[in-house]
Amino acid sequence: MRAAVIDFPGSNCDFDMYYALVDFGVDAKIVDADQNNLDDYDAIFLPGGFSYGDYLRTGAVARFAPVMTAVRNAAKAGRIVVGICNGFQILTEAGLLPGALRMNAKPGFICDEVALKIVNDHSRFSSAFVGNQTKLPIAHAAGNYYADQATLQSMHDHEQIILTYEDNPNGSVDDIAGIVNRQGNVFGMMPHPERAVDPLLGNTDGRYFFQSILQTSGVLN
Amino acid sequence: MPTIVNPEPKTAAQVKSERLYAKWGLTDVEFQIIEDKMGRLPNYTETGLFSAMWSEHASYKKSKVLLRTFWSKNERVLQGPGEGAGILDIGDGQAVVFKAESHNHPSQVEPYQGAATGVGGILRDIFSMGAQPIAVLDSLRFPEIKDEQTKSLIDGVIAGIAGYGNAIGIPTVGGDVAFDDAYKGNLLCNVMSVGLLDHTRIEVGQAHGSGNSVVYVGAKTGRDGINGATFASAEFSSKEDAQRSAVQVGDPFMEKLVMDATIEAVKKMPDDVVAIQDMGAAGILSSSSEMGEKGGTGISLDLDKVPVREAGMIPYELMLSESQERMLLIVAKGHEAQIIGLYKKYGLDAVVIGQVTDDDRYRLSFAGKTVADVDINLLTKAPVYQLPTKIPDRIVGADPRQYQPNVADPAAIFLKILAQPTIASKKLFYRHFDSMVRTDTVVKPGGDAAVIRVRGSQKALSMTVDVNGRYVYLDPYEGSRMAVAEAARNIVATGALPIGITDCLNFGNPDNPEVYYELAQSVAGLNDMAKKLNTPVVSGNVSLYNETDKRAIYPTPMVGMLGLIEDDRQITTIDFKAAGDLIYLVGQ
Amino acid sequence: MYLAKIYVTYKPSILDPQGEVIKSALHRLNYKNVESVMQGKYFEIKLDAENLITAKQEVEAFSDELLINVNMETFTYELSEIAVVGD
Amino acid sequence: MYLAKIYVTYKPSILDPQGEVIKSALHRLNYKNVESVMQGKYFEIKLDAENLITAKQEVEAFSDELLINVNMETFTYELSEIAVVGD
Ligand SMILES: Nc1ncnc2c1ncn2[C@@H]1O[C@H](COP(=O)(O)OP(=O)(O)O)[C@@H](O)[C@H]1O
Repeated sequence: MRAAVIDFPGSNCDFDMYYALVDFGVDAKIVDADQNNLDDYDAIFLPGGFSYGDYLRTGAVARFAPVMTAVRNAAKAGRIVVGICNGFQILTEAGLLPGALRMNAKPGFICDEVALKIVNDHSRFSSAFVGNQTKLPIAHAAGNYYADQATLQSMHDHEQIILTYEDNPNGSVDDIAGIVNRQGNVFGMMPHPERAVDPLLGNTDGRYFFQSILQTSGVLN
Repeated sequence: MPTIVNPEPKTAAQVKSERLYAKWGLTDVEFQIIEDKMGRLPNYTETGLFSAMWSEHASYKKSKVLLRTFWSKNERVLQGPGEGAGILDIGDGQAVVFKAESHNHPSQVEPYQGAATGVGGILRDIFSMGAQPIAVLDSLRFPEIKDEQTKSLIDGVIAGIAGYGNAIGIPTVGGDVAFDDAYKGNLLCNVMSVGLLDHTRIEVGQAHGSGNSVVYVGAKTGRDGINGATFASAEFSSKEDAQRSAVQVGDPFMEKLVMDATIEAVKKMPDDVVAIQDMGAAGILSSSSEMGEKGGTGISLDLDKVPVREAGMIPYELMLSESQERMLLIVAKGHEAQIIGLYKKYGLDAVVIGQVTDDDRYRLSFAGKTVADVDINLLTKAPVYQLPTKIPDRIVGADPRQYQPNVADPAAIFLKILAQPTIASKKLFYRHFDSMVRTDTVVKPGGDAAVIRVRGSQKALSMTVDVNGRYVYLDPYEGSRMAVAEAARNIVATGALPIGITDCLNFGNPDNPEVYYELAQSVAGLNDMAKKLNTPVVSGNVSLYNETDKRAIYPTPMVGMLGLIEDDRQITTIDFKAAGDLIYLVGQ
Repeated sequence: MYLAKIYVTYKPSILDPQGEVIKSALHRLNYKNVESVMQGKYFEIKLDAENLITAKQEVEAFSDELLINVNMETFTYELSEIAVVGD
Repeated sequence: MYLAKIYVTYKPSILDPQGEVIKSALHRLNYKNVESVMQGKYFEIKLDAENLITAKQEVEAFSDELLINVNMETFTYELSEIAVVGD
C-alpha cells in the first residue's frame, strides 16, 4: 500500500503517523500541503497538530490548502482518507465528514488515555479490533463533536458512528469519538492510534486500527 | 514615504543630566565607567545598549564570580556553560543538549504569555545549537491556593506552557510544582528543554569571518517587552503597574516554522551557516553583540533593514525589543541567497541586516546615519561585582531540635501530608500537556523521571527537575546538595545513569548580603554533589531579584538532571508489578 | 478604504461551552446579576473596494467562506468607509 | 434586564498572530483587497440591574476583572435595556 501523510504548516503528528505506517510495511511518504496531486497514493492520512496555528477555528484554514482538492478527489474516487485529531477537524471543515468540532466542554487541552467503545466493528477502520472495547491516547483542546439532530439520526441509520467514549472527556454529542462517511472510505477520529503501536511505549491497541485498514484493503490477512 | 522619527529623543547631555541611565538600571559609577572608557558621553541609543547589556540578566555581573566555580568538565562534556545550552556526549556520534531558563517575572505579570514565551525561548536555545528539541520540563512555584487570584495565576501558567508546547509539537514530559506563600507575588516558572544532535552538527554562537553576513530570521520586530532585560533584573513592587509594557506575545505556529527551517538549514547547508543565536532578552542587541564578542570580531548593523511590525520605532526600541520567534544567523559571504531561499520556503522573513567586521566595534546605522559606535568588548563585559555575604540570623540561631518532627498520631499526619497540594498528584496540571507527541515518550509524567527513547537506537534519556526550596532556606548548602541528590534518585529509579546537570538559580536581591550568602552556599552545595555523582553542570540560568515588597522568595536552585539508559530493556517504572513481589527499602 | 466589523456567534441552538464557563466564573466573582453569557468572535477588517456594494459582497463572501463554520455559526457585520491616512 | 455587547481587542502594539494568519489565508483565497485583519472577542451578556448606571458600573468592573487581560487588551461596549420575556 502507498500512503501519503499530509504535512500542513503546523502539523506535528506527521512523523508519528509516518513511523506507524512504515512499521506496518506501508510505503509511506510525507507530502507537503502545497502539492496538488495525490494520484499515486492508495490511502491519505491527515495527521494531528495545529495546522496554520489553528487560530481561527481548528482546520478552518487548512481546508483551503492546495492539497485539499486532491484529497477531495481521492475521497470521491473511493480511496481511503483518514483524519486523526486535527486531520478530523480539517475533514469536517472541508465537508468531507459531517458535523463540526468545538472547544472541549470544559475548556483546555487534555492529554490522556481513554476507554472507547467500538460501535461499528465491521467498518474498514475497525474490523480488526478484538472485542468492542479499546483504549487509545487523546490529545486535544477542540474535540467536542457536534452535529444537528437530523445529521445524527442519519449517521446512526447508516452506521457511521464507529467509536464512542466510555467516559466522555470533551462533551461530544452522543459521546462520539470517530465517524466514517456514508460511502465508508473517509474516516475521522480524535484519538491517536499512531501513538499506540509500539510495545515500548506501553499501549498497542492502535495496531488494530492499522490492521483494519490493511486487511480490508487486501494488504494483510 | 516613511514616517520621520527622531532616533535620539534626548541628547547625550540630557541623558546624563537627567540621569536617564539610572531609570534604565545603570548606576552612576557604571555610567561614569562608560563615559571614561568611551572618552565621550554615550548618546541615547548607546546608553540604552549599555543598560541592557550590563543588566544582571544579560551580564551575570553579580553572579559571575560564583558561576565560574561550577565544575563543568568531564569525559562527556562537549560544550559547557557559556553557549546557549550545554552538550554531553551519549556515544555513537550523538549528543544531548539541554538547558533551563526562568520566566518568573513575565509569568507573574501575564501568566499565560509569560509561561508560553518561556517555553518558546528555551526551545530556541536548543535548536539554535542545531539540535532537534525532544522534550520540555517545567518547575513551578506558586503561593498556597487560597483565593481566585492564585487559581487564575496557576491556570494561566499551565495553559501557557500547554498552549506553546502542545502547538509546536514538543512533548512536555515532566516537572514539579510546589505551593508556599514564600512565592506570593513572585511565582516561579522555570522551563527546561532537551534536544538531540549529531556531533558533526554542533552550532555555536560565534561570529567569524569578516565580511560574513548577519541574517535576521523569523517574526517581525514590534515594541514587545522593551526593557524586558532590565525589567527582569529589577525587584517587583506590587503597586507598580507601569512595568506592564514588558508583555510579549508568543506565536508557536511561527516558532515551529522557524525551528523546522533552522534545523533544515543546519543539516543541508552546514558550511553556509557560520553561527546561530536565539534572540532572547535584549533581542537583536544581545544576540549580535555576544556573537561578535565570542568570535573576537566586530559587528555592523543597518537598522533600516530590520523587518518591523510597527511604524516609527527608534533604534533604542529596535535593539531592545523582545519580540518572540526571531533568530540571528551568521552566514558565509556569498551564500546568503540559499539561506534566504530556504527560510522563504517556510514563508519566513530572512534578511541581511549587517556584516561581521574585523575591528572590535559595535556599529549601528539608522536612516543613513551612524547612531551607535562602541567598543564591543566594553559593551559585552560589564563590571563584575564581588558582593558581601552575611549568614542569615535564622541560620545562625537555628536549633537543630526544631527540625525534629513531633509525631503523636502517625496515621493522622500521614493523611494530612497526603492532602497537601504540594504532595498530592499533579495530574490535574500535567494532563493539559501533550506528553506523547513525537511518540518517543516511554515514561510519561507521573513517574519519578520521564524517559524518552532515542529513535533508531537502543538508548533512552531520563530527565527530571527537582528542588525543595524550604530545605534550601533552612540550610542553603545542604538543601542544594539534597536537590542534586533527589534528582539523581529520580533518574536512577528509571534505570538510568545520571550524566549531567543544568540549573536555574532563583534567588532574591543579591545586594542583600544574606541573599548573596544563600546564593554562594547554594552554588557550593550543588557543585559538591555534582562532583560526587560525576554529573557536571553544563548550563544554567540565574534569576535574581525575586522579591515582592522587599521580601525574598525561598532560595530555589532548580536542578535539571539528565540520565542515560544504554539499553531500553533496562527502563524501570514505579508501578508495582505483581502481588507477592517483595518490597525493599534501600538506603539509610 | 472600508472597515468591516464582523461579529461571529454560535447559532442559538448550539451550546456555547465558553460562555457557560465565563458565566460561572462571573458568579464566583460575585457578579450574581449576570443572567447569560455568549462568547463570539469579533473581526475588524480593512479592505479596498470600488464602492460600498462591492465591499459588501466581498465581506459576505469571505465571512461565509472562511470566518464562520456554517454548520454552527452565523455572523452580522457593519461596514463603513474610512479615510486613508497617507504615510 | 440589560444587554451588554462587549468588544475586546488587542492593544495596538501587541502582536496579533491570529490576524496575520487570517489575512494571508484571505489573500490565498484571492481576497487580495484585504489590507488588515484584527481578531478580537465579542460577548453578549444579559444582566439584571437597578438602572443603567449600575449596569454600566457592573459591566465595566467585570470586563476589567475577567473578560480582558489589562496587560494586552482593551474593550468597548454598548449597553441597552431589553424587555424581559416571561416564560
Ligand atoms: N509541572 C509539571 N509538569 C509536568 N509534569 C509534572 C509537573 N509537576 C509534576 N509533574 C509530574 O508528576 C510526577 C510527580 O511529581 P512530584 O509530585 O513533584 O513528585 P516527586 O516529588 O516524587 O518528584 C512527576 O512525574 C512529574 O514529572
